[in-house]
Amino acid sequence: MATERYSFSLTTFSPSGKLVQIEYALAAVAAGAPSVGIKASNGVVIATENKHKSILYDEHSVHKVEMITKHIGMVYSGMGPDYRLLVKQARKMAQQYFIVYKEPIPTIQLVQRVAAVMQEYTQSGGVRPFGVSLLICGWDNDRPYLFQCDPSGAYFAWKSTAMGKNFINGKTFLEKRYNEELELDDAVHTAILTLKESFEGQMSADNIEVGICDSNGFKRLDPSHVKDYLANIS
Amino acid sequence: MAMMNDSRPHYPDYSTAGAVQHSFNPYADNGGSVVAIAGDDFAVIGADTRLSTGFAIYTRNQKKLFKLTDKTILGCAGCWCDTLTLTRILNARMQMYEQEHNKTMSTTACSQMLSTMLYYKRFFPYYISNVLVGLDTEGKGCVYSYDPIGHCERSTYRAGGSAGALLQPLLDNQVGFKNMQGDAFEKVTKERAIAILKDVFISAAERDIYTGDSIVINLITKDGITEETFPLRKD
Amino acid sequence: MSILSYNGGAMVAMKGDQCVAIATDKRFGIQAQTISLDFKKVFDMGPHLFVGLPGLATDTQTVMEKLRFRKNLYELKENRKMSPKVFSSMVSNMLYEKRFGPFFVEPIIAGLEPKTFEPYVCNMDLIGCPNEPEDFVVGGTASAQLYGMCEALWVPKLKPDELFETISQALINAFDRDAISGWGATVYIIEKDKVTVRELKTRMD
Amino acid sequence: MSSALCPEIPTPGFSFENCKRNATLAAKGFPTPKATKTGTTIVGIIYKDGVILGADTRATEDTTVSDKNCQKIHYLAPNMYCCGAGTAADTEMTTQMISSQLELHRLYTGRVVPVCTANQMLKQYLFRYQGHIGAALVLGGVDSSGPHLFSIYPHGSTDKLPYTTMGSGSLAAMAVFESRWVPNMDEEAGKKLVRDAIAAGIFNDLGSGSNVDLCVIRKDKVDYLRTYDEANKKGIRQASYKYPKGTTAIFPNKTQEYKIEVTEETVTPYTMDTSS
Amino acid sequence: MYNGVDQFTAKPFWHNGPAPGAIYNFPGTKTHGTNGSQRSQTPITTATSIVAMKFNGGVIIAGDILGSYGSLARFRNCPRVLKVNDNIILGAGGDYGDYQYVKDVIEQKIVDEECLDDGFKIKPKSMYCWLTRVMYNRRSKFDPFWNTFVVGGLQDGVPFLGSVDKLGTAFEDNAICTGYGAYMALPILRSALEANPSPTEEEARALIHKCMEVLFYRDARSFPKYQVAVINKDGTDIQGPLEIQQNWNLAHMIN
Amino acid sequence: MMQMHPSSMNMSATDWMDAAHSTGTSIMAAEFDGGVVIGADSRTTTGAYIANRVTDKLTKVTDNIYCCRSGSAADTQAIADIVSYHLNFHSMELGTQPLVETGAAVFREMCYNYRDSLMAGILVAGWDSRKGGQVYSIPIGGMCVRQAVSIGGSGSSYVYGYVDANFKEGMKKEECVDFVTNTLSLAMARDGSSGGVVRLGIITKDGVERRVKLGTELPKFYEG
Repeated sequence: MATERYSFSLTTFSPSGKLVQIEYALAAVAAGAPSVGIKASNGVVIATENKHKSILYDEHSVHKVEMITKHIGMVYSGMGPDYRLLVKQARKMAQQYFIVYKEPIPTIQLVQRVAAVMQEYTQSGGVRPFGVSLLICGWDNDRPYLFQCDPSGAYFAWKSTAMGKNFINGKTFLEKRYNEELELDDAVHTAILTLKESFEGQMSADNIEVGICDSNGFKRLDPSHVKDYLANIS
Repeated sequence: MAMMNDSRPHYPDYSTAGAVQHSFNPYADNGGSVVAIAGDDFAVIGADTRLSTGFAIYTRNQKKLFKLTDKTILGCAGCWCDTLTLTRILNARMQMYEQEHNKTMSTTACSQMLSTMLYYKRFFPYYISNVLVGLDTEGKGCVYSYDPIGHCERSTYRAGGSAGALLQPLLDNQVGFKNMQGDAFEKVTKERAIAILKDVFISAAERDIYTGDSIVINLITKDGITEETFPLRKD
Repeated sequence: MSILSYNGGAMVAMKGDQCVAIATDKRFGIQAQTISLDFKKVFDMGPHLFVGLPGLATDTQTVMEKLRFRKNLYELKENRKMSPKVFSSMVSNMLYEKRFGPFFVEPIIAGLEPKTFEPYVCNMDLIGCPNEPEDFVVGGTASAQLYGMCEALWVPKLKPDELFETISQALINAFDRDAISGWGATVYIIEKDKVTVRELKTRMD
Repeated sequence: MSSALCPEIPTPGFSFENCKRNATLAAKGFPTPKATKTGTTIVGIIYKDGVILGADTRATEDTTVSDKNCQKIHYLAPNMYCCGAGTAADTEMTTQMISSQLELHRLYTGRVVPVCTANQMLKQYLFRYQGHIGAALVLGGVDSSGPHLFSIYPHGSTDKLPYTTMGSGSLAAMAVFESRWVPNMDEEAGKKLVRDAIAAGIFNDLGSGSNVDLCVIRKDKVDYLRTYDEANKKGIRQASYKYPKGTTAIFPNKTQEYKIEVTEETVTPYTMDTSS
Repeated sequence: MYNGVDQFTAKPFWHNGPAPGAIYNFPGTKTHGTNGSQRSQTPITTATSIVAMKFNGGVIIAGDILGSYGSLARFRNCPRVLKVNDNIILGAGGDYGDYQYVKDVIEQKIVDEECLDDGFKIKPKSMYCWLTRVMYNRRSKFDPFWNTFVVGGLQDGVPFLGSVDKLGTAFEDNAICTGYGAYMALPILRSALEANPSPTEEEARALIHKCMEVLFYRDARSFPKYQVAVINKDGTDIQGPLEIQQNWNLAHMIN
Repeated sequence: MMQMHPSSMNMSATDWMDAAHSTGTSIMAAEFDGGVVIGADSRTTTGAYIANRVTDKLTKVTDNIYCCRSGSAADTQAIADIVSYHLNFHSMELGTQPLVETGAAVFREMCYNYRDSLMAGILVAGWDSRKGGQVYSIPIGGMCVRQAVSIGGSGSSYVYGYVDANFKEGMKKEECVDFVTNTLSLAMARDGSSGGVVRLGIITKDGVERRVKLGTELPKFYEG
């Protein structure tokens, strides 16, 4: 990246050994809309809040939960525009891998590559770190995967996690509710409940988004589907 | 046309494409394969019946075996117009010999005559892969193979034509028992020879586009010639 | 003359029952002149994965190095062995990158799939068009002869011993009718739990 | 970034590093060898409810059949398939690359990709390479505006037609279409017609052979009928050629055996420090 | 005979004295002419496909009447199916000049035969064999007749159909097509004959008509008018020019 | 293009296998009182094989400009696509329909700049409010000239005389349509690389009217 000689990275260490830009980026994430991911025994779910400031907003045109390739999906907390760049990159990398190896990209591989992109933005000149954390869910080798990617380029494998606003509460909630035998259906419920913990106002199929990934691949649940889950909760 | 500069490519836009220069090649490759196997008291020869040019099939049932005498058969593959001419002249020469000497030509004599006839056209050769089979004077089967300009070689098995390279190694192995260690091998029988012959053609039809449709097999024994046909794939 | 037959060489790979075999001649020559009788053209890329690279000898070695590099990088990155299918699509891609200035090799790949141990054979033209048949693949200067032999000899479900005899006979008789390959042969029989390498006694002319 | 000691896989795309060497070799009398061609008959028609594509399955290297059962109908997108003739690697790689681009397009737009988009991508790609990528394609698919069929030539020209043929057997197949195609055929008649067109290529053109593959694309469903008709069967062998053990002479002392321990591999992600 | 030494070669264009444009080139003073050098001849005005098949009790041969000069549709009245005698019909594709020359030779042959008045009429196989030799001899001189001939007839009541090309490659079959017909008409005829090995004359006519239509659609050197020669037990009959019924509805289906 | 390959061993019958895909063509455009008539045959050949017998060689560039393509099919299709892109962009910026003259200039630019790698002979025709119906001819080489009537493609050489003898300025619409149909029919009858149906387009201030004259509906002339 750094082709020009005097282009320094904005992300420079503070005397105490911190990269404050990254901490600020994490702060941007922590201020973003919450999102949740839960790995179940037969699949994995990711969910996020998609609240709109005005009733005039057309709800189902812009999505936060996105498919990367048949068996991998992604959601974020933080800044939407940054996210879309990563989605584009991730999709391209998935296709690239498939072309070379004629095999769908393993989730961990995709995560590593996305993380590498995010890392590059912490060390290159003239750029700033991404203001998003990603939840990447996938299904390969007959088992589900759930990863989180942070602006620093660090990535983690989770059984279940929450990000964004109130993520501490979300995590605490999940720690109580999570168990390994969870079925996908229950996991969707739990995910919605986790979001509900910190949700301000009335939760509806129009202001949350849910994606699930199992042996059939990844899909974003359509609002009618989400509505059914919501009906079961209340 | 006149407005075009000669160094530029040919633009058909305004040109009247008049007569077009064709280069003339007096030869054509019409494909086909011939296989011959000789035994102690028999000789068998087979040829496929596809006559083709380029990517097109002229006909699916062209017999490429020519009976010269009751004991001699010639199989031809290659340039079909040369084959037609060669076999016609050959027939005439056979007839002349018969009338002059009052006997039919022996297989060995046939093989020699064919060699000279081919060499006679050394500088405008017949573009044919010839395989001649028959029973020699002792009644043993023999196979003679030729290059286009008349080099002649006697052997006991031979494959020629468009699929020659595909066919020959299996004959080496199954008829010539090459590269095998173990007990003494029994000489191939008539039945085995015909079975091998069919099998090599089945293999050749799989991989050589010029070989296919069917095979005509002629078996020469002291009792005369029997003919049999066997279907191959037609694509 | 084709550059692919500059150095000569014949190669064949066959599927058997739970096993797969790859066999090659050992000659290295420059056109009609024979230089070496122990030239390696088949390389192991993993316990169950072999690649043969008949063609121009310099490219055989270059391509082998490049492939080994890419394969190792994959295995380090992904922390798992490369399956033959993935390997062949990687080869295919690498060759097609050089679509307009190809390497003069026509690779043959033989191996067993991980886990299922299903036999796999594949060959390619020099710009990487893969061909994955059910029976056998051939390559090198004696390919016409090999096609003829294999079409007649191959049957499904050959046991390792039978497979060895079949592939050896196919190879020896084929390269005996090819002037620029032969001079000894090596046969690799790849099974689930072992690989057997045998050297064949052949004509040396 | 790459150094001699720490090399990297070069970026994807065509590499021309061997061109100069190969040109030198060609000048010295070693022309670049020919790649596998698919002599090929490929066809497509539009029928009442969609598109039917058809192809033979023979690939040839000069006059030798190099693949008896190759797939010439390539997947592009869920609603689109593409038959390829010409240089086998080119058709394979081109369709694969376009398929990948279409998938990205589908993910970005979130809707069924129109067939004309694929057509435009293909023709622009081929035109850029001025015919050097030898792919002749028949592209068929169904989108929101109905069934579409295109033929795409290696130089990048395209035609939109209700029935089309390509490859060395195209004339034979076209003869069948010209004498029997009618608008709004039902599916059975359409499949029969396509089969017969491919069969005409298989039997009359030596570059085409083996089996008939079909692909029926409708609005909601695709049937990929691999080996719809086995037009030719390999003959039944008359004799057996199994060799007794020990037929082949070997050097016993040079035999080597490597044992392989089969271990189950599982991919375990590295445990991470989650404190950051 | 028709010509002294070799009846298949035309007489010298110019006798006795200098050739036109070579005034000082008196015979004997300079080696001139075709000796040694290869004459490369090219077809000039050409005719396209011939379509022919056997039917139950006879043979049918068809060809359109266009003589093309390159891509120019120059002569639109060039008949090229011919009745040789009551036994034989003939169709020719390729260079029209060569065809007319060979036709003259054949007609002279028939006249010669008539003059003998022995009641003998040349049979199709003999005609076919003779043509094969003529064509082969000319190709061996590197001066071929640039034609493909299709010979049809009744050999002692049995239908005969054979073809000879400019090299002298000759073969017989139940259906023979030349030029583009070999690629477009032959597949139709072959599959029809496979379904029904001995069609009636009407069926054969319908088939040939269909072939001519297909060829007209797809061969850029074809023409919508053609002639048909039929030979059956009642004798020979040449019909035409017949018009091809065209269907261009396809043009409305684009876009 | 229509060159035969010397490798073809038996006659011309195999030239379609390796010849390029092209529109050996008859195209025409003529101005009349109130607009232009454009016309083309429908034959696309590879060698002597007709790869497409119902081609549409009249390609829309903008709502009021069409082009008639001759030469390499790939080249002309690509040029038409590119020019169409430029003109649409141009009209977005301007907020008006581009002038025919502008269209022709963009075509000329393409054809001239890439004259060594393109094989394209194009007629640009259209209607605009400033100059009414116009025809511009851009032959191989990349020159551009306005003509009241213009013909192009391999079939055109047979009908120059007919056009000169029969064209009149300021014809009525139907008169002009008949004139174009007759000219193209004559060209198609003589040129083996042209044929099929006649496709017509009549561009006036009201837009475009497309017509097709089927092979069977074409006027008949002497066919001796």
